[in-house]
Amino acid sequence: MTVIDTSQPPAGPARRVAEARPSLLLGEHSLCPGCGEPIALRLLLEVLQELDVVQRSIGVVGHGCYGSFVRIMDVDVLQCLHGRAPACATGIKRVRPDCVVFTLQGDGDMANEGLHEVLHAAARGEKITCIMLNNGVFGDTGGQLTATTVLGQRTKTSLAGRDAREHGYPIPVAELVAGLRGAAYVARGAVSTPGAVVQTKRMLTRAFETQLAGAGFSLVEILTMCPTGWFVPAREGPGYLGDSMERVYPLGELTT
Amino acid sequence: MTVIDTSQPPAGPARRVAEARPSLLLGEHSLCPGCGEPIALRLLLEVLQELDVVQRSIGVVGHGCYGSFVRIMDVDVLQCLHGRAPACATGIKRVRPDCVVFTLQGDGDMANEGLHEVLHAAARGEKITCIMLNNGVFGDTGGQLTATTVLGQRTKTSLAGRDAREHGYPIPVAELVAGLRGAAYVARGAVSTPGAVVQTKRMLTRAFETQLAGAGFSLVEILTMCPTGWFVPAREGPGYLGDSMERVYPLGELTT
Amino acid sequence: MTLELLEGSEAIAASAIAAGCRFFAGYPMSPFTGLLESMSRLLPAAGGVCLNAASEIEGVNMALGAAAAGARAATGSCGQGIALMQETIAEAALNETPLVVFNMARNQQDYFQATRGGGWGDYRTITLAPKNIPEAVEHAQLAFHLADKHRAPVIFYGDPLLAQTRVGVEIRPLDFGPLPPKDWALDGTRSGTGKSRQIWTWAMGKATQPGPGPDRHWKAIAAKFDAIAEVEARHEQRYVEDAETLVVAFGTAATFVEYVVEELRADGHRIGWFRPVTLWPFPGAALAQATAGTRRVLVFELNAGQMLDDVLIHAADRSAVHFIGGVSIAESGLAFGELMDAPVIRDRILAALGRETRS
Amino acid sequence: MTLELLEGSEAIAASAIAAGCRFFAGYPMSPFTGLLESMSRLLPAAGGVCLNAASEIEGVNMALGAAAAGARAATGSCGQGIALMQETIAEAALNETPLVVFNMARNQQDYFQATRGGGWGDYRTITLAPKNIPEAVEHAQLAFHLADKHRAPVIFYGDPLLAQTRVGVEIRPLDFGPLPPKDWALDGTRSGTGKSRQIWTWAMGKATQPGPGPDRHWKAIAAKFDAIAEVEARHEQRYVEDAETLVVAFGTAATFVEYVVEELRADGHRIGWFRPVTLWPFPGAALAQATAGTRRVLVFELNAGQMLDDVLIHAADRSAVHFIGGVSIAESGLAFGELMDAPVIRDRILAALGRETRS
Amino acid sequence: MERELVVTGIGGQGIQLLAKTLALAATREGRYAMLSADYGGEMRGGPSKASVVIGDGPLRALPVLASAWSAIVAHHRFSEPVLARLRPGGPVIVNRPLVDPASLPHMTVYDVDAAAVAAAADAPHAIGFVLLGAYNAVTRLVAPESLVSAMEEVLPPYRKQYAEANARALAAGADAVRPQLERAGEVVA
Amino acid sequence: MERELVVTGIGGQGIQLLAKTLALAATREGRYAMLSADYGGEMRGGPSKASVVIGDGPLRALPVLASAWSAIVAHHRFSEPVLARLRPGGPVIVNRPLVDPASLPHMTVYDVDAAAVAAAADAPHAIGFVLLGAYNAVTRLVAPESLVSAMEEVLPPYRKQYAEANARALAAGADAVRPQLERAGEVVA
Amino acid sequence: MSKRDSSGRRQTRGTVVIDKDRCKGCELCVAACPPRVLVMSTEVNAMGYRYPQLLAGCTGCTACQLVCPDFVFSVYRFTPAPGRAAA
Amino acid sequence: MSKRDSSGRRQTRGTVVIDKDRCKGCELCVAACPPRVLVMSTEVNAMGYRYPQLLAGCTGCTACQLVCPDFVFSVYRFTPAPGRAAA
Ligand SMILES: Cc1ncc(C[n+]2csc(CCOP(=O)(O)OP(=O)(O)O)c2C)c(N)n1
Ligand SMILES: Cc1ncc(C[n+]2csc(CCOP(=O)(O)OP(=O)(O)O)c2C)c(N)n1
Ligand code: SF4
Ligand code: SF4
Ligand code: SF4
Ligand code: SF4
Ligand code: SF4
Ligand code: SF4
Ligand SMILES: [Mg+2]
Ligand SMILES: [Mg+2]
Repeated sequence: MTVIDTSQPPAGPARRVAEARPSLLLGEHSLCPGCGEPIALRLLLEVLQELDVVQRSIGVVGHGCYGSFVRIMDVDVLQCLHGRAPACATGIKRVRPDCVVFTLQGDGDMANEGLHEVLHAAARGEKITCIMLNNGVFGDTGGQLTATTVLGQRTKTSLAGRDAREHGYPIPVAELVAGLRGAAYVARGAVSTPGAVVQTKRMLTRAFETQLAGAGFSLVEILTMCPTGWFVPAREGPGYLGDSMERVYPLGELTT
Repeated sequence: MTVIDTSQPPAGPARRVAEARPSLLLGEHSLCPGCGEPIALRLLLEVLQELDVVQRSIGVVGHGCYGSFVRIMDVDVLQCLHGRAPACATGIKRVRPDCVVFTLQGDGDMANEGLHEVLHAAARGEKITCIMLNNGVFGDTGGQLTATTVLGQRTKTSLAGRDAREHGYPIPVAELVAGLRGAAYVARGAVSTPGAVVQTKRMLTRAFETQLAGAGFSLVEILTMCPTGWFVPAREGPGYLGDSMERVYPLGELTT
Repeated sequence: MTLELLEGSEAIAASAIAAGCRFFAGYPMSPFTGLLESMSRLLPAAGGVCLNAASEIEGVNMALGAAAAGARAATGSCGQGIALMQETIAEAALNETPLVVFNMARNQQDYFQATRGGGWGDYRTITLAPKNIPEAVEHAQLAFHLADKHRAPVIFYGDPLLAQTRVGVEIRPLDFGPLPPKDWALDGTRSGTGKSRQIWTWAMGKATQPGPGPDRHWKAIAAKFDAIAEVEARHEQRYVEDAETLVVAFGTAATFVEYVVEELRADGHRIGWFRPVTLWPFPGAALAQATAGTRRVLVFELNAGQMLDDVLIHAADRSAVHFIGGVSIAESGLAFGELMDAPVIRDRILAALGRETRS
Repeated sequence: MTLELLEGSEAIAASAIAAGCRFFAGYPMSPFTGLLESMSRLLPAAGGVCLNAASEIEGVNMALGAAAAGARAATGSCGQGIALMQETIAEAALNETPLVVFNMARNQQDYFQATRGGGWGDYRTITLAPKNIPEAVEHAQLAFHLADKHRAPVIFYGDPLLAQTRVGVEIRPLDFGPLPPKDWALDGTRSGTGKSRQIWTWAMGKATQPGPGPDRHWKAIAAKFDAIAEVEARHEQRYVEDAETLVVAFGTAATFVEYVVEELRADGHRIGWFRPVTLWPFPGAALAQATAGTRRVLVFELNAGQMLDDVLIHAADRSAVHFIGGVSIAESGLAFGELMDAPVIRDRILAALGRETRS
Repeated sequence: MERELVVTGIGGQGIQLLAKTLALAATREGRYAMLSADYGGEMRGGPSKASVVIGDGPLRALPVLASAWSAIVAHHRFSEPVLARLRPGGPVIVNRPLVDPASLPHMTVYDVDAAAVAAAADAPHAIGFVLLGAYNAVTRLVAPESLVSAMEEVLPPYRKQYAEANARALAAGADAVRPQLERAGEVVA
Repeated sequence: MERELVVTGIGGQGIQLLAKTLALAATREGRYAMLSADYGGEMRGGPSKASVVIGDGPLRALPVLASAWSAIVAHHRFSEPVLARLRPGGPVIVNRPLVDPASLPHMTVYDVDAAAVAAAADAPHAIGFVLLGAYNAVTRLVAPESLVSAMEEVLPPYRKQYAEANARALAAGADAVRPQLERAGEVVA
Repeated sequence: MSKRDSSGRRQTRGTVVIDKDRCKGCELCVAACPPRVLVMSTEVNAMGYRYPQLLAGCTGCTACQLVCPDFVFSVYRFTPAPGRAAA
Repeated sequence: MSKRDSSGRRQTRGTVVIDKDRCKGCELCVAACPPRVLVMSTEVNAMGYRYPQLLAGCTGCTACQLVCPDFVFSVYRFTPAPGRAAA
């Protein structure tokens, strides 16, 4: 089997149908092989571009592996305290109502430390878009149990697997938020398969459109692979995500 | 119309069918005329007595007008920080699993400052019973808007009435908690009518039975009158509660 | 000049708005509640936003967000509520957001809380401690000026008497001089230009324009606070020239001390007073000078002895320093106790005058 | 004696458990995470409970609850996480709950946070700052003893080197003497007897047995901390007798200073060192004595100058005090920077020796 | 010159409204005023006290008065600590029969049966304003018209309908004390 | 007596496991050991370094070594600051050809082609253990058997199957350096 | 046995003890009493509040006790043959 | 126009540019590629990772680009008549 030269664009007539890097990307990330978070970043940056809102976009980024995206996204960013992004975003949006304001958080950031902030922002119907990268662990600190860790999952602080009697049940953040009247758009996507990636991008687009329409709060929860925190080889990430997380966290839109 | 002498028990043969004061009450409260919170206190104390768990009961009380009940309830009590009662109760229950541990909180305490703590305790399925006295305002600080204030309600920080665009929508705590798998018993009662009082007492009984059975977390949200914070005469409290709060917060059991 | 009879809280709120405050978020707590209520009433009319935060942590982060977006923004609380804000106040110091915090304290027991951080890392908070409502009205504006000037959080340290007493005051915008432009504020306009902005305690910068990183950034922050300490210390003093005894007090307590000192001077005592107007930076050099010729330095504060540390660090002769304050709380826990009273203070000073200076 | 090669975090966890710690709740944060993981692994086997708190605030309140119920209970974190706990740490001090807090700090920048409260009200926290892992193992047990002895929160001030270095250590229960019974602990047995218990910062008591109320209670708390300050200050010193120069440092930094001082003495310098083992109570009297005959007091700490305050308050001659520390952070922000290094410290000390003492 | 007034009574007597009215009246006259309130949440029957200081320039008085020139004693119950701070000789309005005029031997006491006067003026709830009317008639700290308009201003919207009755109470209080004033030859102010 | 070893290489070379094995071996022999690691999360290709101190009594060495007696240089990339702290004359094992033995003129250098030795021992991934085997052959800090059992102990459960290959690597490393040792007449330890 | 007396009133089948000095006059009991046999006093109690007084016709239903926030009511039901209470 | 060539393979209708030195070897692209025309190299790149190589049969479907966390792929579709790529 001959390997095709892929170091150059094709010589013959061809049309580029997908670019490797979103134009708002400023440099390399240093996340683990097979991590799902950079995929979500790409979608976010593409959507901002496609909606033509870049030059009025402000991001608020929490603490997790995605925190390092602050260095590589060409967007005005407040790197805020762990869990508090929706509160900071509220302050920003209220004094700059014409801006498009979003948060980028993890499950640890949003479902653990910051559950209070996201629920209150949602209940208030703040016109912001919150994005939660849910990998079911604190990736950045080495893979401990979060509020979204699924039952049975082994983490560094649930060595024998998450046990409901000991550690309780996972919290479905998107469902909780969808139960609040201020939440205008809530959806859950994933980045584990090409189809899910396409669907998730559509969700992000709708979420931002909701904000632009002034309709209320929007949330997109995105299931992302964390092979490191799951202690599985990178290539097994998507499968693990589908077998464990997706069963507990079904994909789709939760608002109508 | 002759007024009957009611200063003494009846001279003739009669059976006392209701005692004024629960036996666990140590003294007078100084809450406002027409306040609903003391009624809830009476129910709580009666239920502890009737379930015969008094001498293994520990309460954790938050910050609100009910905070002064700490002085008059003959129960071991930790008066804890605003909003943190479910966390403290968790610590107590985990090291004293044989005790009956409950929290007494308000809407300000539980839905505002402490939403995080109650939701996580519920998700963990902690075997504690949380009681939220929901009067839709911060009573103790003079009647400001809380997360449960209903739309249109005037408070000292929503002078023109709660406006969804400005202040967002009220948070239905019982519904949120009921959406978590660790919550074994969730109900909403009220103390505005004799019937509601009877029903609420039954809810409290079931909630504690749930704890005794080790089945998981239990919550009873109790709608209480706050004529002072609502700026209505005391006698109009129950009517206001029925007309405004009960429409947003239907009474009943939310788990099955 | 037309005076309005305003409750302290209301006067402070109106003054903050006159200074251009356009965002406020707070959570009720006595005696801060009045300020929140006033803001919620007055701000919308001024084109601003006042939010009922769902907690102190939410409130301070909302305000931080608004300040990061360039607005004059504030929050407030007291005691426990301020304790909850410590992480964020430290963050504002370290990421250089000009946040104003109105600490309408229940008492003077939170001097350490205000002046020693208690958040995390090496930072300080400029802390203004007005002695009465007219000064509080001034400080409500000065706080925003200093915050913008230094891109640093500023704490306004009030108390129940400042919050709840009503006096005739005049509110008008004060001019403290020019300020640098807020070209660092996030507004989205630079997104996508390759020069997007960033507010980040770790100061890593963007890949295309690396920042100093935490080591250099935090050193620079520490140096900035050293520089602020050089220029922003404020104090007031009286009768220092001939005072054998100097009484040091802050905030409302200083007003009481001043009153008593006047009485004692009328009785022939060679006594004076010294008041740090800024608790941080503490006017140490001024105190050193003021105490150079005194025999006794009496420290009066309604707590177990907190400003005492700063007096001990700076007084010309440490052995001349005596503590005459103490914890004193109203039965409710929400206001000053009986020590905040001129006759009581007078007795304590006289008792100290009676004792000889120990070394 | 059999040594086990344990990571500091693991050794501290094992030691705490050996001391009877039976409840732990924490939230990950480097470099505290290792302690949490060790606790989560070791505690259940010892019949205890380790909970994955959903936040630092939840964690510290869980621990407070467990301690109020009579268990030896602890939490931990660092920096920002400890900042979030300040309200509760103050509460534990004021309602007299023996809570232990393991601050596995990223650096030495949180000295004020540990020693000046920053919560609210007049309280202090006994703070142990071990210099190396063997001492950390001892302090992990001493912390619980002191907490129970005084019914007060105790902070263990660790750092990345203590957390992450592995050394051979031996873990066995230590005996620090008898303790009063925990008859105040909530267990429900007195409910309904008319003598039910109460833990309450406002100390209002029950209607049938009124408590002192906040004024008297908080005065008593302040007096208790004064009494603790008298008896619990600990320090270590060397070469004080003939030292012209005394270097003051705490925690791991003191180990480095000790190392360098030994080298310098070998080179013939008349130099010694002083280490506060408890940051609060600060061993002020001992420092005053130790510095009575020295020409220079050098303060070395990896921050902008925090312990410096305490040294200035207590050193025999304030004008002899010089700061030779500074902010120094690893690029990651999670560990010490290049100042935590013997050759660098040596250079700073030598430079200070070269300068003449300014007054 | 600064003039201090302390008012002491119990919740429900209108102590706070009275004090606020006086302070506002002085302010509207362009003078400096300070009003300190101290009440346990206005619990009915609980302590209610207030102090007002009025002066022509920036005030020297402390928010916790070291001493006071004058007083209105609406109820004796919690009055003791307040009255202990009065400087001898100053004017005091006492609410007869709840307060015994003889209990203040060192002061210039005027007594008014506020409940009766209020009832007679067809303003039965305006006990506080009766006392204030009397006080101002004695001390002449502000013009009577200033009091009336300040009273109207301080009334919350839902109580505006009481304005006229309150105005009658202010006037009736002044009238009630006038005979004593004339007897004393207007010693004060 | 205290002996310090610094190990420097890049992520993926097994630096941490090597250092931990040595420290554990010494501990199991009843001696005092200290192990400090400093690695950027073990990123492949990123810096990885560790230091081990072994002594017969409580250790005096600092967790950030002021100077070190010996070194293992598995990769030259991030080695400079580490090597700058070596005390002249001490033993250094270098991983040829990634590291040039001539780059350490003041040290007693032993060179091992760890990749080749590991491959030859049928333990291609055990580069770190080859270097450790060589190091211990030179320094004799612990008994070879101690190394083997410590290595077995430090392996995580899911890697236990590599124990035998690692043992071969340790032995092969020792063998590989022996000729140089004999040449030098066993100057060290 | 008819439940109403000749005037169409419900029979008095119970009574209450009213601890009137604890009452804060909120009138919740008055509204809650099914036969409406509680009326507020014109006098005030020691705390200055008007308080409920009982007319004939109490059924001993306990509604007043259930809703009273100040624990004023004890409720009794007559045991053998009630109906002789003052009308 | 048949979508499969004579060997039963899908026709090559597109191609990709693989920025191989950015690859971290996670193999997500390999699993995601519908015609399975990506295979991992045996060599390693500058960072030490094996990386994907393209065989014939790419459809230009963009799946690889969608799932690659390291932004390695640009995808092209041949415009007039593809199918002449090396087999
Ligand atoms: C107050 C506070 N507590 C703890 C931390 C430590 N911390 C940093 S990142 C992180 C984990 C974040 O997890 P998640 O949001 O799920 O992101 P991931 O790394 O999994 O992408 C934690 C706990 C912190 N920075 N601040
Ligand atoms: C951290 C903190 N913030 C604010 C307060 C002030 N505070 C005391 S009680 C209270 C209101 C409580 O409202 P809720 O729980 O609804 O009780 P209610 O008084 O309405 O019964 C507040 C905000 C506090 N004690 N602690
Ligand atoms: S630890 Fe998990 S979330 Fe973090 S970069 Fe690695 S794979 Fe991604
Ligand atoms: S303010 Fe409201 S909740 Fe508080 S005692 Fe009064 S009525 Fe009850
Ligand atoms: S018991 Fe029933 S009928 Fe009798 S007074 Fe009470 S509410 Fe009325
Ligand atoms: S319900 Fe109770 S407090 Fe209210 S009026 Fe009736 S008896 Fe009095
Ligand atoms: S574009 Fe589609 S067919 Fe081509 S290599 Fe990528 S995934 Fe495979
Ligand atoms: S998905 Fe990207 S990083 Fe992963 S192997 Fe393929 S090209 Fe490399
Ligand atoms: Mg995560
Ligand atoms: Mg409430």
